[in-house]
Formats: sequence, structure tokens, C-alpha cells
Amino acid sequence: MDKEFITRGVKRCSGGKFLLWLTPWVLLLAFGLFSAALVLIKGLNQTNMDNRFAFGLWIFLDLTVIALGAGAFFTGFLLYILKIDDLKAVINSAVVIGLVCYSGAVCVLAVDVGQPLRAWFTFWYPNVHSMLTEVTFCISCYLTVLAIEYLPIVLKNRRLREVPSMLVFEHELHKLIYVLAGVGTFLSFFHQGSLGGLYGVLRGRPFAFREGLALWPSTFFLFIISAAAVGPSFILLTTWLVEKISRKKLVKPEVPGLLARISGLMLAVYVLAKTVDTLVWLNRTSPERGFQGWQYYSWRPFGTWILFAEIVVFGLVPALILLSPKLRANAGWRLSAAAMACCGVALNRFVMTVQTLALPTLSFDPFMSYYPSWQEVGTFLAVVAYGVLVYSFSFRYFQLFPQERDLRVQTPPQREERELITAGRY
Amino acid sequence: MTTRRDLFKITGGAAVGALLTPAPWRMITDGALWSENWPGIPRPARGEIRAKFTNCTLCPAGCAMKARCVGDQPISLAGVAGHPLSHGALCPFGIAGHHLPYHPERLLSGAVEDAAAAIKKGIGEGGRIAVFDTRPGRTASWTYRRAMASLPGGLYLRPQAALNGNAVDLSAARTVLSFGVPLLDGWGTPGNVIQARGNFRLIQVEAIESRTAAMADLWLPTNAGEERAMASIILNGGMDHIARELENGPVLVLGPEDWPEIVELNRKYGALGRTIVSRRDAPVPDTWKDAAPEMEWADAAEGSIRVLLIDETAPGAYVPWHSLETKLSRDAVVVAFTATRDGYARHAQFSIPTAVFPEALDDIPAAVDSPAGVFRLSTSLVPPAAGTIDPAMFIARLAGIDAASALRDRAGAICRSARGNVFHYADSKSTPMKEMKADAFWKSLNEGACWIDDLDPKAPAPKLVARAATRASNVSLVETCGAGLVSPLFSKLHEESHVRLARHEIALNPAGGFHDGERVALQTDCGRIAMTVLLDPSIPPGSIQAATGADVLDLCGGVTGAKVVRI
Amino acid sequence: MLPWNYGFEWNTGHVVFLGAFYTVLVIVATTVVNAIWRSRRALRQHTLDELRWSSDFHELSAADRACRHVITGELRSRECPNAFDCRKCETHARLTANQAPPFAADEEEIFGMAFPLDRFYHRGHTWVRREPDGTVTIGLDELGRRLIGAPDALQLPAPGTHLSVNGAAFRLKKRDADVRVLSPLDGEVIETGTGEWLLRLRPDRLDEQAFRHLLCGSEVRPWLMRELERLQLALTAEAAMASLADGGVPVTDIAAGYPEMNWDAVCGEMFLEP
Amino acid sequence: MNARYGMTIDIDRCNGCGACMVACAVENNIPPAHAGANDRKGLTWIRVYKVDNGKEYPERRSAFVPVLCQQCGNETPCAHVCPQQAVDVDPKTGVVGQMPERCLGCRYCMAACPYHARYFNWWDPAWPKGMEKTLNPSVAPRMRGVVEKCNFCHGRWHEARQRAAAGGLAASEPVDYVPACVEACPAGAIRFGNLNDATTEVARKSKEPDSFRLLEKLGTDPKIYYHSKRDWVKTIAEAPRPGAGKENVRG
Repeated sequence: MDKEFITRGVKRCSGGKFLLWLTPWVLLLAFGLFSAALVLIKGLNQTNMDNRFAFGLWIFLDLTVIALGAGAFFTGFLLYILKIDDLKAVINSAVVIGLVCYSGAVCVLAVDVGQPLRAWFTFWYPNVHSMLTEVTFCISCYLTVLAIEYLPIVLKNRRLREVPSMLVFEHELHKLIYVLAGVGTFLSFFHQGSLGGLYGVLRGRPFAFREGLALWPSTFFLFIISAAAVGPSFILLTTWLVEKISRKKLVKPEVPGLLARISGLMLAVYVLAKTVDTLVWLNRTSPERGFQGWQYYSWRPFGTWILFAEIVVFGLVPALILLSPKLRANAGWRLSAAAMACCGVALNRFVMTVQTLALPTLSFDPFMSYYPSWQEVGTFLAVVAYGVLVYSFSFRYFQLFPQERDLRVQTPPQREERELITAGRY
Repeated sequence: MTTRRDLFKITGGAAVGALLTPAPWRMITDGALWSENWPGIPRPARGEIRAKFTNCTLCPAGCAMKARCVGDQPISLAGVAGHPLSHGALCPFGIAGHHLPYHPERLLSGAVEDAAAAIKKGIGEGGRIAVFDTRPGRTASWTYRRAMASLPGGLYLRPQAALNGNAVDLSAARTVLSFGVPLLDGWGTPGNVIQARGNFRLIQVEAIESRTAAMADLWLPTNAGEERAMASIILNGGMDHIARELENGPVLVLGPEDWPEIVELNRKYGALGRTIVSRRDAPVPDTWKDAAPEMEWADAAEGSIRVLLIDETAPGAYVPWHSLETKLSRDAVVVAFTATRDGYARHAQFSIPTAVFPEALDDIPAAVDSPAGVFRLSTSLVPPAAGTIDPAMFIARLAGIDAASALRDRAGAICRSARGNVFHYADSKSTPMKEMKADAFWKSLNEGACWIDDLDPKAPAPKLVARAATRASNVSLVETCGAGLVSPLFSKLHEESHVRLARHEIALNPAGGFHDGERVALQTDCGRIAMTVLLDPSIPPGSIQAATGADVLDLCGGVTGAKVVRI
Repeated sequence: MLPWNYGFEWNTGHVVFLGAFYTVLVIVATTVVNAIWRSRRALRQHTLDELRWSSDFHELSAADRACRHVITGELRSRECPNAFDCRKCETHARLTANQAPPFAADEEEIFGMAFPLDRFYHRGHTWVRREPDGTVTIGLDELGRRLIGAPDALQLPAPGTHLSVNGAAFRLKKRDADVRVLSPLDGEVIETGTGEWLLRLRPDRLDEQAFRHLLCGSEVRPWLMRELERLQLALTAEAAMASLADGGVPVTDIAAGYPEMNWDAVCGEMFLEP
Repeated sequence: MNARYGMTIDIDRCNGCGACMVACAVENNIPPAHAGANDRKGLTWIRVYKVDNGKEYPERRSAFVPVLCQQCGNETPCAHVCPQQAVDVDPKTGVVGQMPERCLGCRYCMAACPYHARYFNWWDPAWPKGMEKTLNPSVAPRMRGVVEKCNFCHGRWHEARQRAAAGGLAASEPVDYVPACVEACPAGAIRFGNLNDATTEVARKSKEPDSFRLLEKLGTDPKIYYHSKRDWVKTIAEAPRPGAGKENVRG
């Protein structure tokens, strides 16, 4: 039925089977859209957020998803700017993931604000001192860039290529992809940072407040590093997942190793920086503002265990695993380490958003707890479903993994030697 | 010849060109302005801002009020600075009083004709008719008394008089010993109490750390129901440090007046005549002298009343229904004149809707903490709602007497007495009564003024009488929602914060085993009411704090051993 | 945001922040506009065939892009940088400079397939024969014919059409397979046939240069061996079991041999259409 | 010289009657609670908290602390983070102003405020039938989905200036300008005035040793000074210490 849309020479399941796979996600998406509509029409009273818990599940989701989506910019950066050509094998997939994550996050943000119709005020009356302004500007720009980067992948579709203009445009656009990669790197570098700054600048919330380096609080840089660290890990996971689900080899065996190495390296840097930052904050920043560091961790359930989990269990451990060539080579270790790294960053975002708001600031404040309402969860699920759907379609009809075709058969070694003269189109 | 391509080129060029002019950006800004004026949000009415003066009738204090009006519509109320009685203070109830006419639960319709017919029938059958007046001493009260006098077997009933009709002179007190009296939480005239507060030490004997206890100089926590025992201990000099405190006179002892201990303490520490004084009430026309006598409801014969007319338009002391009921005959007709469904309307066959503050024109007698008699009007700032009737007029018509000009007549009588001074709110000046003409007096009364009597030099020594005392209940009631209506904005104090208990909310000690927000029942011999639990460690175990409200008063008034049970 | 907006002052913050923002916008916009402009130019200059081939060429697996001199074993490994158009290739020129075109003893049979050496072969499995009247005839070579067998459909260009090297010459349909066959020469179609040859072309040029990019003589055998190897791979990739009778000769209609197979993929592989 | 308006709140005089909260709601057209509102979703620009010394009955002692926007003067946290200049600090008065009509409801400022003095309109504003006649014409009601907070009754400041100008005084510092809560407090616990003017009562009282500000160490320079002679009350100014009583705060 849709055969002529599928790349020649790659195997895809039958249309019926594909529909079967889509059904649950479509249903989930429908439910999510319903709850989102409820929020948009009836207002944010549909959520369990309140004046004290001004942010909830959604902001946590946005921060996490955007961190995971960082693979797109970081891989692009390594491939196009640092010319690590092996990453060509996953760049398309990375771009799709990035697009999904960012567009999802932006949609949720639109639901999260009280007056979505005024979202553009930020562009109109920007307060350049606000981290949120930086975030808004960078994310919207970067989303555009991602969309443009996604275009060639779409236009490469077997049927669309036959339309001359599309073929030509794809060809030309791809020649200029560096520029976009560069701009994308610049943008995501900034908004990943400003997302961290978002909480680091809250001088009223000593739990989140960090001292600044240059213009930005330390969280600015921590977020960048952690995003760069977890991006490749997430690509690693998704690629593996897709390979398992589609029962195919999609990338050459050395690619996951490379991703793991990069991820491990960044993660190690992150853990180091985070440790230093935490020590400075606990012993200087916070006490100077009248808040003893220890008291943050005496509000159940957020004991010191959360700090330990964040830095050691989900930080140091995966970093070491990914850095050791022997463990890295083993798929089991590699993947579990990658998963841990992702959890670590998610936990970090959770601490920054939820724990910050849960902790009391005034001496007569109670400790606050919050559970998302089903509308919030529904909207969250919508993003997940949306992501799966977009990725599934992209995987079926576009070439997310260029090596897939060559990997259909075990190829004799001499074919893999690098030629002296490469006719690289990139 | 132009092709479609040219057309595109032109449009595109025009668009790009336009972007370079301020026009599109201006349009966006205007779009913003539009989105800033959301549809569906009420627009406040505009108009000339002017000030009007009146007095609050929401409680017997009758604080002076300055109303900020747009045209004739009051939009906010404030105290009148420098007022000799209320000293410019208003309680939250008063501050939001101007919302009452628009209260969603206000009673606005009733079978007036049927009520009149039923009353006539009752009288025709030769039964006793009685008026129960929750705030005696008003001119309306005099109208009732006159009406009852002209009706065969007519009775005028009133709640028990505080301090046996005597007044408190707080300014004279140096030490105040209070047994659970909410002295700093709406007792007497709040402004007057706060004014005097600096001059006396307050010793509060109370089981719960109420607002008054929290602010008292000394709080003596007792177990619930043991206040009276504490009183007798103090009376017998059982507690030296208290005794020593009480050496610092003049002393005032406040508490449930039916306790002999209170009377004794006041006598022992020489309060009578110094901090508790007898008050001369505002004069009335001589023609009213033949009015029916005031009778405390308790003194009426059991089962004697065939027709009971209850006027609760001016909230005062609420007598629990189960007590009042005993005075009714079997086939009694009960008519409640009220603006709320929560009061006696729950028990009456007929509820007649009346005007509420600030609709009604009424006068306010002196509060318990005013040694001098006073006369002031609560003028109607907004016209009474359609379908409401004036109970005084209704009852006067019933008895065939003319009371249309009662207020004015009384003002005349006061003017003739040539006693005291008139305090004008607009310029906070006061002029001696003797220098004023009746018309001028009446005019200034309506524009916001207060007549304050001279202190009677040869006033008789005040007498306090103890009655058969009821035991103290373990439910401490706090004025929260008022007996009658309360502004919808009080949600700020209940739902949107926990400053005050909401109606049907009780505060318990966490040790009680109940959890926050749990639905329970407050139960006494008189029945049970569903309540919501609010945990508060400052409530001692065994004690219950509940908000006043007619139904709660019916349940707990004068009974003991209330308990909280799970539903 | 803009100087005439509320809250805008010419302070460092605004200038730096908004400056950066606008720069980014401009860069992104120019990139896209530039791409559009370039592609419009490409379309106008009719270099579409060229573009399509070069895009196809880069989609081919590295192995399939191997230089003809690798096939003949003259070089160890080299990837063709010119998308199989050796006419402008220095390396090719250098290697073929000293020796005349290697015409071996004319051989008709290679693996039981007729590959007469009186003609040139294109890597897209077409042959070119120079006709005495100065035209050339173009046809599918034996392997190509065997892959397709009797085609379900054959779309030949109308006479007068101009073909260019490595542009689409004609389309073949067989079962689910639908492939375009690359044109070996530049020239104008003057006649179409259905027998041995399919197209008669009036080439743009007839000098030695015009045929440099085509295989001939001794190159044909090694190339064909490699092609069979590729075919073998393609077949195994599509269906693990399938394989040519080893060393044996491909049957005349290979497609018929594998009725279940995704023939489109196999043809795509062999006719260099990814 | 610019004014620096501030308050002193005498906790020892506050009996928690709530007059300030009601008066504030009346003055600023704050709607009554929606059916679903609770103490965490309500709108109370000024809110009276009941605090205690953390001991158990009968040693327990309570006090009432009205908390409103503390009008931070130094790097005002909320103004700093608002992405679209909906919050600004008026240099002439030092008052932190909120422009609800500019706000898109991202609630970043609420996360930034350590005093929880900012409130979000979770529902469309609604008044009982007829009650909208009592709305204050000098304050525009806010719509659903925007943040609002105390602005020292900006409407009153505006009118006071006009009166002052009419009276020929320097409009910059109207003499009769007081916010609604100050006017309403029956106990006179709240005092208001220009902290820069040494002659005012607030300026004097703010310097007394019994005066303190909430979370002063955060360095946000709040302009609300609290005042109490009770030592345990003074401790509320400091950071929270987990332990007895803290989790059952009423107010």
C-alpha cells in the first residue's frame, strides 16, 4: 500500500502491522489532547498547581525532555563542526528526537501559561534580564532550526525525491547544513544554560540559588554539560530500542561505543563540576543567606539520599562505566549506564523544580506536597505519544539510519576501509 | 501583461516593505491592548465619588462609618476617625457590610399576607401574642412595646440583658479579669476596647488560646468546663498571684453573667459603681410611657404564647430555639422577620424578608461598654430590595398604631431633654444638644451624627443579679460568620486562609485522632450537625472550637458535653 | 524588541541580547533563502538529471562507488569522485594515458552471457554501439536483460528527447520492480526500437573523449564478476536462502527464479538506483 | 528625593481579626473565593498567618503575622525574572508594581518570591449578582490566568497625588496616602509611610531594636518591618527550622 514511500531496499513491517502499532499511541494522544483542551478552555484550575506550587509536573517535564533532546545539537556539533563522521549514522535520528522533544516541550509550555494568547508578549516587551526571556527566544529559534534540519530528511523520502524541486531543494539545503548546525549549537548552548539559570537566579529560593560565573549562575553551565552528557546516552537508548522493536541492525557496532565514550566523558566532567558546585553552595552560598545547608535535607521525604542518588548513583557510577572500555563494550553495561545517566539528569531537573518549591522559605511555612492532576498527567502523556508517533513515521518513511541498507548483509571487511579520496557530499 | 508571478512578486515586495514601516508593529501593539481587556470581566461603574456617613447595625456596637460612594452606591466603608465611641475602628464584618444586600443566600421573598392572616387568626382565637426582639432599646423596640400594649395579652420579650442592663466603663478599669469573654475579638465596641486596652492589664481565663487569650497580658489555661471552678478559687483567694494582680484596681470581672462567682468577684473587688455603672438610656416621647414592659424571654410562662413574632433584623444575643420553644403553645404561629434563612427562619412557619444593612433605617442603642446613653441612626445608603418589609411598620399596622415617625419623635424627645452633645461625623465636631433645634438635630442625625448623653451625676448604684448558673460548655464558640449574613468576601478569611473558622468548621487538637478536613458530626443532646475538622495544636485535647452560627448555637447553647463523632 | 516599543532603552543588555537574536534570525533566514535561490537556479539550468544522479550516487554504498580501476585491480582502493563520469577524471586520464584502449581478443561469452566487445558498457548495465551512420544504438546488456527478463512495461523516451550521461534514459517495470536505466551518452533520441537495441541516439560528440567514461574490452570481465558478486549479495540480503547456482550461469530470467523476492530492491541495487 | 514607602506591623497589637484582608479585597476588587478555592489557590494580597512558639499546650503561645508583598528594594526577585516587564519597581515610590494586563501567567515570579505574596487567578473573577456594583472604580478587576499582588493600593496613591496636586502640594509625596489595610486595621497595628523621611513614624519605628524584617539575610531589602517585644516572635524572621509545630501552621 505505502510501499513506494518506503526507502528502496530497507525492510518495513506491513501497513496493517504498522497501524496496529500506532493505535495505542493515537488513543493516548487523543486522551492527552482532551485533557490539554480542558486546561486551555477551563483554565489552570484544572491542574493541582497552586500559589505555592506555581510550577509542577509540566516544568519538570519540559526541563527533562529538553535535556534529553540535547543529543540533536550536541551530535550535530560533533559531526558538522568537529567532523566526527561516524556520527553520520545517527544524526538523522538525533534530529528527529530533538525536534520531537523541543516541539513537545513548547506545546506543554503553551498549555502551562495562564494566558497563552499573550505568549508573544515576551518577544514584544522582552525583559532581557530574565532567564525565561532567554529561554523563550532561544527555544523558539532553535525549534525553527530543527524544523529546517528535519526538512532534508523528509524530502529524501523516495516518493518526494521524484518531485524535481524537492530533490533539488534537499540537495542544496543539505549543502548549507553546517550553518544551521552551527547556529543550532549556539542557540541550544544558550537555552540549555538559561534553563539552568532559570532556577539558579532565584535569590529568594536559597535552595536553588547559586553564585554566578560571569553573567550566569553556576547552574547555567551545569545544565549545559549535563545536557551534552545525557544527549548521546539518550540517542544510544533510543537507537537500541528501535533496533529491538524493528528487529534490525541500524548502526555499525562502533557507533554506540563512540556515543558511550562521549557521554561518559561529558558525564565525568559534569559530576566533577556538580560536586564542586554543591560543596560551595552548601558551605558558602546558602549559609550566607541565612539558610543552613543541612536543613534542606531534613524535610521528609527529601533526605540526603536524593543528593547521593543524583551525584553518585546516577552520576559517578554511569560515568565510570561509560569511561571503561571493557564495560562500555558490553551492551548490557553500556545501556544500563546510559539509562542511569538519563535518570540522573531527570532527577536533577526534578530537584531543581519540584523540591525547590516544596521546601519552605518562611519560618512559618509548612512543607508543601503536590500531586499532578489527571489533566496534567494526560498532557504529559500526549507529549510522549506524540513523540512516539512522529518517530515511528519518520523511521518508516525516512532514512533515520543511513547505514541500515548496507547492514542488511554481513559485508566483507575490505569494503569498510576508508578511501583516501572521499567523495563526501558533506 | 501581468502574470500571476508578477502578482506574487508585487504582494511579496509589498509585505516585505510594510515590515520596514512601524505600521504592522503598531498593529501588534494594539492587538496586545485588545487582549489586555478581556471580555466578560465586570467593569466597575464610574461616577462622582462622594462620602456618606452612617452607623453599623451589624452588631450592638453600632460603630460609626464613612461610606465611599460612586453616585449613591457605597463601594467601601471605613471608620470615622475621632469618634468618641468607636474611635475610627471597624471590624471585618463592618468593613464589608455594604455587600450584604447582594448576598446570594439573602431571603427575598415570603408569604406576607398568609403570615398576617395566620397572626390575625391566632389573636382572634384569644391566644397571647409576643414579640421577641433580638436587640432591645431601639425605637423599633418601643414600637413593638406600644403595639403589644395595645393588643390584648401582648408581650414584649427580650434576650437576657448583659450585666443586668448596666454598662461597663473600660476606661476606668486597670485590671480586667475575663472568663472566656472575647474582649479583644468583637466584644462591646471594638474601637473603644482597643482605645482602653493600653490602660488595663488583661487576665484571660479560658480553656482555648482564643484571640483574646493570645493578646492578653496573662492567660490562665483551664480545662474545658472548669472556668467556673477557677472563678471560685480566685474568689476565695486561692491563687495569690491573681489576687495580687487584682489588688491593682479598679478591677473589672467579665464572664457569663449568670455565674454567682462573677457577681461576687465584681462586688469583692469593687467594680460596681466604678467599672460597672448604671446607664441612663436615651429619652423617649412621654406618649410612649404606656408601652408594654420589657420582659426577659425566660420569664414568660411555659407554653403560653400563641403567636410569636421574632425580629432578628438587628442581630443581637441569640436564644437557642430549644429554650425559646418551651414558651410556645402547641398550635403556635411563629413569624420571623429576617434577611437570612439561617436564623429563626429555620423554625418559623413564616419568614418575612426584611431590609439589611445598609438598606434599613434604624437606630442603635448604646453598646455594653458605653456608660452614657447614645442615639444614632443607621441611614439607608441603598434603597431596600423589592419585596422586603419593615417589621416595625408591619407590627404597628397589626396593632393599628401609628409608628411612621417614631424615630423622628424620639429625636424630638431627645432634643427636648437638652442633655448631652451631638458629634458630627463630617467635621468631627460636637455641639451641645441644648444649642440645637429639633430639625437641625434630625438633619445631622441623617447625615451622620451621634448624640451622646451626659453621665448621670446621681445615677443609682448598679446591681448585678446572679441566676441559676448553667455549667460551662466544652465548645468554645468564636464569632466568625456572624449570626446573620456576612459578606461573600469573608471567603478570604475562611476558604482562602485559616484566619477564622468557616461556618460548619471545628478546630480540634491533632491528638483527637481526627485528620484535617475530615467530615464529622458535632453532637449534643439537642442533635448533631455535620462539620469539617481543622486541626490546631493550640486547642487543648477535649475542647472544641466552633464558629457561631444560629444552628451551632441551637446545638450548643446552654448545653454541655458536646462531642465530635465520626460520620 | 523594537525601539518604538514599551520598555526599550538603548542599554547594553538590550543591544547585546536583541543583537544576537536578530543575527541568528538573519543567518537562518539567509540560509533558507539561499538554498531556495540556488535550487531555483539549478532547476532553471536543467541540471536536474545531474543533480538526481549525484544525489543517487552518494546514496550508493561505498563499495558500489568503487573506481573502475579498482575493479580492474590497478588501484587498491578508490572511491569514484566524479559519479562515474571519467571524462573529466585526471586519475583516469593518467592511468589510460600511456596505453591505448585495452581491446582484448573479442570475446562473446562471459559466464554464459553474451558480452560482445564491439561496444562500450555503462555501469548501469547498458551498452553503446557506434553505428556506421554516425549514430549510436543503446541497449540493455545481457545481465540487465536477465534481471528484468520480459519487462512488464518499458517506457522509452520520445524521439527528439535529449539524454545526458547518467541521466535517466528509460524506465523498466517488472513485477514490483520499477527502475530507471541510466543513459550512457549525451545525445538526442532519433529512434526507439524494441529488439536488440532500444534507443538510437545522435550523440552530441563522437570523439574519443565522448566514450572515455564507458567500460570496454578487458575491463568488462572483472566488472561483470563484481556485478555478479553484488547481485549475489543483493539476493542474499533480500532472502537469506537465495543464491545463484554457484559459479554457474545466471538463468535467462532471474526474476522468475525468485517469485517471492522484493525484486525492486535487487533491481535498484543493480541499476544503481538506491 | 524619591519616596521609599514602607510599613511597620506591630505583631503585639494584631489580634488576627482579618479586617486588613477584607478591606484589601474590597479596595482592590478581589473576587470572593471560587467554589474550588482553598488556602493554596486563593487570592489574598495580604494574608494573616497564625504562628506559634512550637511548644505544646499549655505552653503554646500564638501570634498573628500579616504578610503582604514585602516590596523588596534590592534586585527585587520577581521584577528581575519577569520575562515581559509585567513587574516593575517605581523609582518614585519604591513600590513593586504588577501589570496584570501585561502578564502571561508563567508564574515564574511566584516561584521567585520567598514570601509567597504573589497570587494567581486560577479562575475567572466572579461576583454574586449585583455585587459588581460595589466594585472600586479606581482599580481594574483582573482576568483569569494572570498573577497579581499587593501594590500598596496603587489606586489610592494615584488619587492622593491628584488631591495633593489640586491642593497645590508637591504631588510627589501626598500626605494622606495610606493603603486600605492600614486604614482598616482596628488595632492600629499597621503603620505606613515614607521610610526615607526621618520624621515619619515608620522611619522611626523601623529603626527600633524590636523591629525586624522577614528573611532579611536574603538581601532583598524588604520594606515591611515587623515589630514585637516577644523574643520567640522575633525568630519568625529567620529561615525555617524543621521541627515541632512548623507543619501545622494556620493562617
